[in-house]
Amino acid sequence: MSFEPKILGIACNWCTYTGADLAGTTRLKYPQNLRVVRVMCSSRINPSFIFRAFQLGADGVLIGGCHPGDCHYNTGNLYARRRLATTKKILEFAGLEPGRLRVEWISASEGNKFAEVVEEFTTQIKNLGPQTKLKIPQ
Amino acid sequence: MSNNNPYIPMPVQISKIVNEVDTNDIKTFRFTFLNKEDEQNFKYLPGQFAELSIYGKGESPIGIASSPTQQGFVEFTVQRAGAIVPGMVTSALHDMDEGGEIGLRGPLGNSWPIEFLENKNIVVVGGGFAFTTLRSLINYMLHKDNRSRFGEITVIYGARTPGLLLYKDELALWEKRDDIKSVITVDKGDETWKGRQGFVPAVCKEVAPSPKNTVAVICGPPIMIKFTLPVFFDLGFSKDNILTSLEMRMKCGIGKCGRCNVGYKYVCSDGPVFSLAQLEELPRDF
Amino acid sequence: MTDFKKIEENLKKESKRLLEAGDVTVVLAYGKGFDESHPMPYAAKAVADVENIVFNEYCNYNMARYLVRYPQGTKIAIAVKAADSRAVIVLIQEEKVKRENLVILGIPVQGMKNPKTGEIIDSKTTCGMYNPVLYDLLLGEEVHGSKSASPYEVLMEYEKMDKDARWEFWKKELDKCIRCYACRKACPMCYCDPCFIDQSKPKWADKAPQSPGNMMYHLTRFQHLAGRCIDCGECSRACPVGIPLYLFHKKVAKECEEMFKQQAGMSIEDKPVLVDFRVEDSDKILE
Amino acid sequence: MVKKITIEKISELVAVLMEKGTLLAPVKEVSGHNFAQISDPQKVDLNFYNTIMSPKNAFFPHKEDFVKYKIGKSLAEAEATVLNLKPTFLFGVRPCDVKSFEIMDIHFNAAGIVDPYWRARREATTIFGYAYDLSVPLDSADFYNTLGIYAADPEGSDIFMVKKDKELLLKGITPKGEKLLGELSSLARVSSADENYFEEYIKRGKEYKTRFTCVDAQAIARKLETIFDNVDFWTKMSSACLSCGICTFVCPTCYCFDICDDTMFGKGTRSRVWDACMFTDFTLEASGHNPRTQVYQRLRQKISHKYSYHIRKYGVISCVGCGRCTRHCPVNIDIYSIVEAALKA
Repeated sequence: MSFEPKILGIACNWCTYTGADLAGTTRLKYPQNLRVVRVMCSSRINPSFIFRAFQLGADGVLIGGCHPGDCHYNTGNLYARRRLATTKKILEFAGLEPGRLRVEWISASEGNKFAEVVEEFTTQIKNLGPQTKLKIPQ
Repeated sequence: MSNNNPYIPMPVQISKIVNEVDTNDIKTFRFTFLNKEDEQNFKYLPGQFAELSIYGKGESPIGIASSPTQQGFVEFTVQRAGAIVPGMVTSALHDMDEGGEIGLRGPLGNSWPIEFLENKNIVVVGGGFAFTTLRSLINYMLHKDNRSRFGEITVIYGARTPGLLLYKDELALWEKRDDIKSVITVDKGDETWKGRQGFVPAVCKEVAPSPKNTVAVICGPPIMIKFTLPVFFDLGFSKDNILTSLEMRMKCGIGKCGRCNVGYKYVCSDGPVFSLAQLEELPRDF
Repeated sequence: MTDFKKIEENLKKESKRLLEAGDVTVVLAYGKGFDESHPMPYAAKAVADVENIVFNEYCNYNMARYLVRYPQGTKIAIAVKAADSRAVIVLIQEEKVKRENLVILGIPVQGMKNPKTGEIIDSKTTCGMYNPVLYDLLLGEEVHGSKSASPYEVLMEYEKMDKDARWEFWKKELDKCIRCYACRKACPMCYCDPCFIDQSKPKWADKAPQSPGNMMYHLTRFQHLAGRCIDCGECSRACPVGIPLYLFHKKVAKECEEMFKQQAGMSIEDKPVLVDFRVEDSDKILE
Repeated sequence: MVKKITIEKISELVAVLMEKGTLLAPVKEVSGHNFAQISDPQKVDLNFYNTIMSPKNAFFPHKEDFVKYKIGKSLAEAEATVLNLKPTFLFGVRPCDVKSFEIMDIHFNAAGIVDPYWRARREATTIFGYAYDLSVPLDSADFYNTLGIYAADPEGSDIFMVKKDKELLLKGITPKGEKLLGELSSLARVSSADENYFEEYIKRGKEYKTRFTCVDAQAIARKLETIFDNVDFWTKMSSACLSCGICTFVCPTCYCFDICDDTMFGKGTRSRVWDACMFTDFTLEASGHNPRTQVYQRLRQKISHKYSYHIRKYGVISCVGCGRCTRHCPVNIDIYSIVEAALKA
């Protein structure tokens, strides 16, 4: 059986989530491995969410926010950028593949980009294989 | 307790839920035992408590609100905690319906000292939500087999508003009886309230029970206790004759886990009932 | 080498002066312990307390840890070594203390020792600086000339490791954790109440010292200290089971420095890098 | 009966014990020695002063599972943990730590409701006490003499061991120990000189002097009660305290625990986990009230519990002077000094 990764998507309400909607309404095809959680802003994402997701069995985490400068709250994603960059370095030094965490800026009008990113990320995670390090055995 | 292991709860079923107050955050749960022998082993006296146990949420120590004279079930009046610290067990319990199953560990702790209370006049003073084990005591004493063992019984019970009074049906029944004097008061009444208004300490002063051969049993919020005690001292009650029940954070309930101590006493196994004289010997660490 | 006796004298002299004049209500310094090689953190609150003050090569404690224990507005004098002064700076940046309420007694020092091992403490486990960054009074001669190695040099070996080997290394180390929380309690930057790990809703991890919970606790703690850790090494020194937490903190500090071009706790004009941003931050850091 | 074995061949003895059941013995870790369940006889290392963590782990593990449950299933389906204990050998326990088991026994095994887990583990275990090496200098943190314990006290052990150059002498103390010793054929018989050495060693243990202060249990208990409200004293004593949990976790007589439900993927375990009175949330009530919010209150609780409450409740001091709390305290708080200061306060 081929490996079907579980990917957690955390999307900002104003841009990426709407972008995902657009991808859906325009009937774009993208892999079903992604399960999306909506948050109000990418800066609402507590890095512990990411650690927890990996512990609970996510093979990859995809985070979507507004393009820098477009944040609904003006600066949220600028903080998030710094924070998530640090999180990525932490995961990397702990020994996880940094490629399992990806941050993308996807606007409400970029349904295409959303589908592409998901496609690309899913392939990437498939290549990386199952995430077993942080995962808590069932 | 199940399997003689004091840490394992026995299964009970919720057979009745009564919403006690108009704020909907205090309910009385009636539990029936799922195993007959558990019921037989669960011998308790008023004042004792038990750990309500929900797997996945934890345990919560709650005073037993029913009287041992009531057969076939136990009752607990539970407030949904969570204003400051999330009350995992109490909120889970509040979300359950009749027929639901939880665990019970007990009975735990000491009780109101029934032998000490015998042949004495009893003044029961309660405030707000802390009336639960007092209700157990009152119902125990009022039972036809027990009533003759006690002298005059006076109940002074107050709540902030009429809607916050617990056990309204029973309060009404007590009003009608002539072998118990019941004084119910609220801090502030509403348009339908025809009873007394006033704070518990003031009402105590007014009722002025005689200290002669009398024991006062007092439970309530700290602020009520603080102002009620001087009233009883003024009336001439000795510290041996004033009883109260303490609350502390508990986990095991059997004096092992080491967190509910006040001085060298564990509230869970040496208490929760203490006389004022006993408390005076302990450090103020609660 | 540092003249410890001289610093002790100065420390006593200045503490006495400050307490006598009423300029401060408490002096946070080092005091006598149960023997010479075990001094303790000490809070002198009266002139009579000053005689208990000591300073020797075992006074590793970062006294900045105790600043948040006093109510805002308390006038405090605090003895700081190099890293400690940086901790004070971060606390000022984060508005936990106000600069005007502090009298900072700077101690330039070289040759501090770990009382458990007797080893000299240097840039391997701490920031390796000798001179305080911020002070009102300097209690000894600044240390110059002996250039210390980069605090990040020790990381090389671990950065070169294969990621799987690094994971094994950290898993083994963090599995030792007994969750006594000495690391967070010794840390001057860990002042949250309650700490995320003590929350019951959401409950981030089990209380028992097991692998997943330990991982969650430490990874999150590394994150929470990103851009704030000033590399005083107290967490690792406090750890009873010897987890080299300093390595991870150093790595995060190094990455932050490279990404955001700012070292933690170097100026009270700065903000900690993660509560700050630049519009021109590059998306490259996310790659 | 006294028997002996050369320390080089200790792994033979270890292998025999492993065959008979579970063996817990000191092993060397990066930061020091600790008791661990032995799977490789070579790992046992008797070249230690004392372990970092106390051996209470053997009877009171950091995490003890009570019951396994499934969310949404009835209680009847929950499985209580059954301790299927093999005979257990706790090997190489210092005399002060042996004493701690007696103190803990009162709490878990005698007073009030008996703790079934402690009892089961205790009954399954044979204790090999091990005298301190009198030729090694004392650690300055130790003060077990104060508690009336000496470096080579065999009381409480089933079998007691002393080191003689490159040999280990073993003597059966209790009938249980005697019987076991008789069964251990890998051990050699000893000469009467060895037997004398053993007895001499125990006597010499009294000369191996740790810190000592005269503590009359009842007097210190009363004293601590009278200074309970002396906030200045306690504030001073606790001004360095970080309120971490090291002292309680390494302590052989600290028994506070928490009961936790850990649920994951719809199933979980209810277990007891060590807790520490030094933690802020230890006494935090559901109402939000916390009687011990300040560091000084928590340190006072710890000291008073050991040197006052425990005496009032059980008649003995709940401390054996092993010095672990002092040795591992990150800020060198010394319980001995505090007790001394309390006596003078």
